[in-house]
Amino acid sequence: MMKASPSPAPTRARAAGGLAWWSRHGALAAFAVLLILNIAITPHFLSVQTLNINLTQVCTIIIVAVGMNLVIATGGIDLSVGSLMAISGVIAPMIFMGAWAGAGHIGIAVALAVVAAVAVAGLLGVFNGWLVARFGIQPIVATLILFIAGRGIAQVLVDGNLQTFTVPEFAWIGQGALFGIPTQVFVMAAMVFAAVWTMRRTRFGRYVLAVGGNERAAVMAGLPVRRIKIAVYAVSGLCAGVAGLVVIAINSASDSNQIGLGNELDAIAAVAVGGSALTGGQARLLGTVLGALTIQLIRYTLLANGVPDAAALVVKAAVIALAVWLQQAQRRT
Amino acid sequence: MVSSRLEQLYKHGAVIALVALVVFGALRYDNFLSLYNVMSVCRNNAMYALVALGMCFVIMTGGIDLSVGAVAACASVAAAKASPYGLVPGLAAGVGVGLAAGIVNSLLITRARLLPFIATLVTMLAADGCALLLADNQSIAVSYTSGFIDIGQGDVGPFPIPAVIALALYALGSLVLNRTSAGRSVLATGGGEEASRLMGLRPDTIKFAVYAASGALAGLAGVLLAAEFGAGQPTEGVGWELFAIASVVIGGTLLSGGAGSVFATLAGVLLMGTLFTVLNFENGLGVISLSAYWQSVIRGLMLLAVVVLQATVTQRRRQKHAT
Amino acid sequence: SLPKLAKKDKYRVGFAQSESNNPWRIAQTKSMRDEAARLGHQLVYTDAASSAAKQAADVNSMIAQRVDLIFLTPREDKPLVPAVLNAKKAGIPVILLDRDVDHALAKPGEDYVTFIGSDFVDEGRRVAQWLVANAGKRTTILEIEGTTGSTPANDRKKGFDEFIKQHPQFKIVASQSGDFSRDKGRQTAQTLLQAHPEADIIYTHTDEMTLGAIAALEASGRKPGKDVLFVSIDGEKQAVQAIVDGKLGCSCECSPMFGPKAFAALSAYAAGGTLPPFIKNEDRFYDASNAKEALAWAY
Amino acid sequence: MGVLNAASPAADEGEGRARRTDPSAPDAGALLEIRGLQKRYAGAVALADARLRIGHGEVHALMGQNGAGKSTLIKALTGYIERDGGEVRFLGEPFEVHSPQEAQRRGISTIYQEINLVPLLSVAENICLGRAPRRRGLLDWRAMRHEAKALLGRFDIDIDVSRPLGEFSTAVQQMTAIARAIGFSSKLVIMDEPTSSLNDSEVERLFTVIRQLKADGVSVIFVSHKLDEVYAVSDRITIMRDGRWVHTADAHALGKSELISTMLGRDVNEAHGKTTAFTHGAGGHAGDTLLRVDSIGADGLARDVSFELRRGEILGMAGLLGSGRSETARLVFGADAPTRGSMRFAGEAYRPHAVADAVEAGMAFCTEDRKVEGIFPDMSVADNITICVLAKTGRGGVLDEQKLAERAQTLIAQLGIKCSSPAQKIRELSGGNQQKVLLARWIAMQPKLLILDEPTRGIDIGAKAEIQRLIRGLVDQGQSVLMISSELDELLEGADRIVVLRDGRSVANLEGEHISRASIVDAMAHGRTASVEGTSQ
Ligand SMILES: Nc1ncnc2c1ncn2[C@@H]1O[C@H](COP(=O)(O)OP(=O)(O)OP(=O)(O)O)[C@@H](O)[C@H]1O
Ligand SMILES: Nc1ncnc2c1ncn2[C@@H]1O[C@H](COP(=O)(O)OP(=O)(O)OP(=O)(O)O)[C@@H](O)[C@H]1O
Ligand SMILES: [Mg+2]
Ligand SMILES: [Mg+2]
Repeated sequence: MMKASPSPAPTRARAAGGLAWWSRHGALAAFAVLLILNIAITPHFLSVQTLNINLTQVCTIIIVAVGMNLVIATGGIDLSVGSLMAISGVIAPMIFMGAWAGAGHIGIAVALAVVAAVAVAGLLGVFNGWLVARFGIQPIVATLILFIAGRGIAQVLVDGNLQTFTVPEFAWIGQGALFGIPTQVFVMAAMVFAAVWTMRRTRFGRYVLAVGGNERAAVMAGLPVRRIKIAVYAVSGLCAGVAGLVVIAINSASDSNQIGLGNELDAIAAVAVGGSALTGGQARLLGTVLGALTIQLIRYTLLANGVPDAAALVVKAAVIALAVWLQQAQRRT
Repeated sequence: MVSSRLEQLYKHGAVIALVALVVFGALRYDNFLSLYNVMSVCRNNAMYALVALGMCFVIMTGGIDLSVGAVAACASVAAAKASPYGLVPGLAAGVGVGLAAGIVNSLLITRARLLPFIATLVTMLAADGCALLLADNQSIAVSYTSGFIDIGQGDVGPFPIPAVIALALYALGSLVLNRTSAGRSVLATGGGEEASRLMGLRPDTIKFAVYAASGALAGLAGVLLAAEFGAGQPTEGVGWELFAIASVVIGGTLLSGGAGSVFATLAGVLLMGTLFTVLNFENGLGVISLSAYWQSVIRGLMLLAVVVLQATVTQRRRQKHAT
Repeated sequence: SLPKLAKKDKYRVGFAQSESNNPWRIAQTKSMRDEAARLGHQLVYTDAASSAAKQAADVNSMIAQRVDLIFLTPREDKPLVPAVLNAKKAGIPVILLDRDVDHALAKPGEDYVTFIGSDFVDEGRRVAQWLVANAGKRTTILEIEGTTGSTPANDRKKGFDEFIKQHPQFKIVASQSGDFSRDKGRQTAQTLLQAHPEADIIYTHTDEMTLGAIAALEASGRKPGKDVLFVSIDGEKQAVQAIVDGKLGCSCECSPMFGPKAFAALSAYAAGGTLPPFIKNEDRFYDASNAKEALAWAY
Repeated sequence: MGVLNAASPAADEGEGRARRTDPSAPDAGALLEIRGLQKRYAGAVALADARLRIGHGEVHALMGQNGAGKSTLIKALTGYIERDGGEVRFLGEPFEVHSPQEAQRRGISTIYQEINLVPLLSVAENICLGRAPRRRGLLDWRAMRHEAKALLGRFDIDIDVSRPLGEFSTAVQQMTAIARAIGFSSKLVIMDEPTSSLNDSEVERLFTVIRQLKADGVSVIFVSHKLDEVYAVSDRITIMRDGRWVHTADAHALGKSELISTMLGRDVNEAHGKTTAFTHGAGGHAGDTLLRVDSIGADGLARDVSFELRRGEILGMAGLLGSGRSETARLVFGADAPTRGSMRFAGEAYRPHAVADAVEAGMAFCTEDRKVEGIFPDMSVADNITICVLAKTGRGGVLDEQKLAERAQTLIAQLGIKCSSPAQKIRELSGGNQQKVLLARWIAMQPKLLILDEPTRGIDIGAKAEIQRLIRGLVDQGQSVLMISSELDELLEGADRIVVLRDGRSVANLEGEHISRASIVDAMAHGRTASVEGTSQ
């Protein structure tokens, strides 16, 4: 579905100078406006604590959005990330609280749990990629399968029950801090950095953009198109796996019904607001981070100022539309 | 030729699977084919069918409409609020709200040039919010005396009115798709937007129309929702868009646009609806008791089976006529 | 007049659950299943996955299957009415659990047998009463609501807010949704605490969100129970433990243990007795005075 | 090809200059008048001052180098893009349209440069949509199919018009586009390089149709890089350079070399009377066998093809439209799987399962459809060039960016690619320049075997010569080339040996003195060679 080309039809040559500036820095502008607005109206906004709160709340979305951005760069989309988060978040406690916990050192059990949970999410990502690459199934449908079934699997694993735990070694991922900065922020930063570096400096990055730019040409150029596709979905799965762990670590509880619910849409919105075209061929990762921060800040602003949930939805919708529209105005000129 | 037989099978795949499932149900369960059950399945699925019909046209243009569920919920509230004034005002309010939301989508897509995914995602959020605001976070009772509920709860002979409406609109949809140039232009738009613009067709007008129509159909679905359940429900409609997309895909319409069938979509809707009923009856046998969790796993597996079959066939076809 | 229920040893009863995405619902289903198994009845179970429309469809398919009686936990008070009336028309008695339907549209004792359940409004009110009595000098309240638009969120808000309004020393400075989930509850609490650091009371609609909110407060380096007083509803085991630990002030139980009462009502009805239109689930109330003992039975 | 040779070329230069006319002088009798048309893109000025005057019932050729602005002129005229300035009068009235549809309604129908039809729709719909016959308000499918068949029949094409267009070859698609355009009863039909994927006999049929149109009083604007075609069919010629009008003259009054030098803006030496720039290799210096193809075939068009390709030679592949040349190339390149036959490459058994295998083995394939299978539109020119050599530069998957940039620079200079910088997006280049970028991509790979499918399609004369020299240069360095071309001259003068395909079978392998226009044509048409015994298997 993602192919409707941003039509070149009516090229309006002279985009007003002001608009051009705004659109080049669409997400940045939206973010700046929100910041200023908050400083003006939100009580107790300027504080380290506010920064920490926003960073921790946006962490999982950014982590998921990184993988999503790679998928989108190949012209795909991954609806299953929320469900994969749930699966990873359910499996980890099953391991470190279950059979293997007693076996020896809790640290080993936690390490095993982290690796296994993320690996399972990655493998399910490979499954998504396999459906897309091997059968040529539209990404939105291919990942819809795990979107539906994935959460079901997570729920079946624990029969829908909540798992709660008190394991400081694990909770550290979500609750600990280094130099006053939450651990999860480091996790996030590392993943963003790795992705940016990969896209800028490696062959894989170029290939991803090539596949998203023109898949048939990529095939005829002898690029390993299938492997690249499988790889990006795998990366997206891995990211979702990590995000799932972060969520349960913050809460010291794993709720298969709730982990990652609706996060796919937030991640996609972050990518779009950040200026990467959903048609593929682009991966503006830093833009995506900014997009996620913008969406987070909208949420924070509305919540902190007592705007009712229902109205907040409408405002959020309007801001996303505006930000994406500004980005697109730029692409048209 | 093997592959062409496979192609046929796949073309009617949804229909064949539906028939198979019905036969299976009839043999295995008592009362499965009772008039009551058949009619209630038809009544319950009418509103999903309407949403899927709109989605089918949207997908044929190569787009997608994520907003249908939220729009239907919003429309059901509007319809409920207008229901004391009678059937027509209620109907008009619901369809009007849906149409308005559809036009917002159309404008975002054809004027602001947002991608359908983002445009309709945004409308989904906004419609969700508007539904709650309009309803003040409550479900809104419809008037039981103004004749409004007949459109949801009434019958024509043994046939539930919602099902009759849906069937009529599917017939109309099929006619439009196959026998009018607007319908063919929908396919042309999906098959190649720029090409169809160069051919002198008007893809923007077509897209405007399909999103507006999808909105209006979602609005009508909202009206049926309100009338059938006696209340406008701002929180209903979650996941309808995915249900509709799945139905369309199961019906064999290409998600990349440019090809599709209206009645196969209906078969897709009924297949999904019947599957739910079969699972309910299976639970009723008492041999196993499937939780909702297993049901989503099963739904996912069914979708998997269908799309893999679909993909295998299209791949073969592609190989046969490699350009 | 109500459909009759023949006297039999074993019944085939439907149980149309509205969703099972939270511990409370899961406990409720388990209670129903266990009791049915204990009595040897066959339970035909469906799950509407949070959709009133699907729940109505589920009831219709139970009618088609001709079950003897239907237990229904209506997801919403109006949309399930047609389903209740359909069952009546088909001669199948219905007992409502946990939420009632709109009495303007369907009446207990006439359209359905009875309603067994708690009074959500009353739960909110009881928490407010406890708060007024035990708040000390604290007066500034943050409210974390359930999913916007859901019946328990609306009712628990109503009961609490109305009672608090009569005590003008209290002030609800913010009231936002936490979606009934621990994670969202935590995030909402974090944000509200940051924007309103003067707040010293947090009222949440369910224990799950409370536990999230407590974590949020602890993360900001403050002490639950001391710096901020938490009050809540549901009475799940972890919450009772939190009361014991001094982190949570009180929790009004909303018991999910419907099984025994529900099947008792069934037998009574089959025996020909007339049931009262409302069988109230007596909700216990936990605070520091009884939390230790309650740990034994809390779900 | 009778047509091409019968065309009256070379008139005297002086005469041509005398007849030179400037369309900026007003002319009441003109059908279309364009003056001072301008179009700027972010990076470049595509049209600075374009002028054009078309009379009634005139066939007018529009010529110019790649990037001269021909396609832009056509797009701006027909409302596909908005123009920045200039005046257009059609039928004496100001003509300002904002969409191709509007232009069509007012009497101008256009075939744009890249084939633009909807592959999933049936051929009939592609031809009729927008003016489809109706009965009682509903589409009349039978009438539609009938009409489509009739229109295609004018080109001797007899296909099942209810099949999706995408199932047919590029040539059929091109014909469909033409059929669609002439199906509208227009006053002006514009064809932007309609012949680039047609072979000689198809071109001839097209010209017959153009002449019919002319007889009916319809005017035609015709863009082509092939001089013979231009002389064969057009009444007048307008030449553009760098977005400006430079010259308009009657065709018979404009000498070939004058035309070329006006187009290029410099004198060219056409002394040796050849139409291509190929020089034959030293002859016989070709080495051992590089690729040996034995009776390969698949379900589709290529059924039984055999040939041998030696190191350091150009093997030409000739055949009529649909004879299976492209398909054979795809089989060799692993893009499709052969169901029969065997291949040997560089002395080893060769059985590609995917394109990557072929690339690994040292093959490169420049496809005939650059838009669909060639360019990465949103990537830069440099990235487009280097995408295939990434695996060979840098270490462990990390790119050596400096080396890549140098490589791209070199090739851009070497091929004379016209771009504002290596960072410019390839989609902003003119068609011919895009083609050069693709060639650069494959040359950068230094493959053992380069397969070229219509390598000079859509390329102007100047650039064509450069490319042909380049190909010869590669071969002289010991690389081998398999060249598919619909231009006989290109094959005749460029190829060391020629394999001829007919109906999916190789029917002749021609070598040395056996290569002649007559022998190739004979093999293409009848499966045998008249003058000599073909070495067909
Ligand atoms: N979308 C665009 N953005 C920027 N520049 C463009 C764009 N389209 C065309 N150009 C530039 O305009 C100039 C004219 O291009 P045009 O396609 O009209 O050439 P042409 O004469 O048709 O060449 P060819 O014979 O190769 O088809 C070229 O220099 C090209 O780079
Ligand atoms: N005159 C015609 N009538 C009907 N079908 C034709 C005609 N010419 C070609 N075709 C169809 O066109 C297709 C030819 O495909 P292909 O691209 O392999 O040929 P080719 O030899 O590579 O020719 P080229 O690349 O020059 O177009 C076949 O499907 C054939 O049926
Ligand atoms: Mg051109
Ligand atoms: Mg070819």
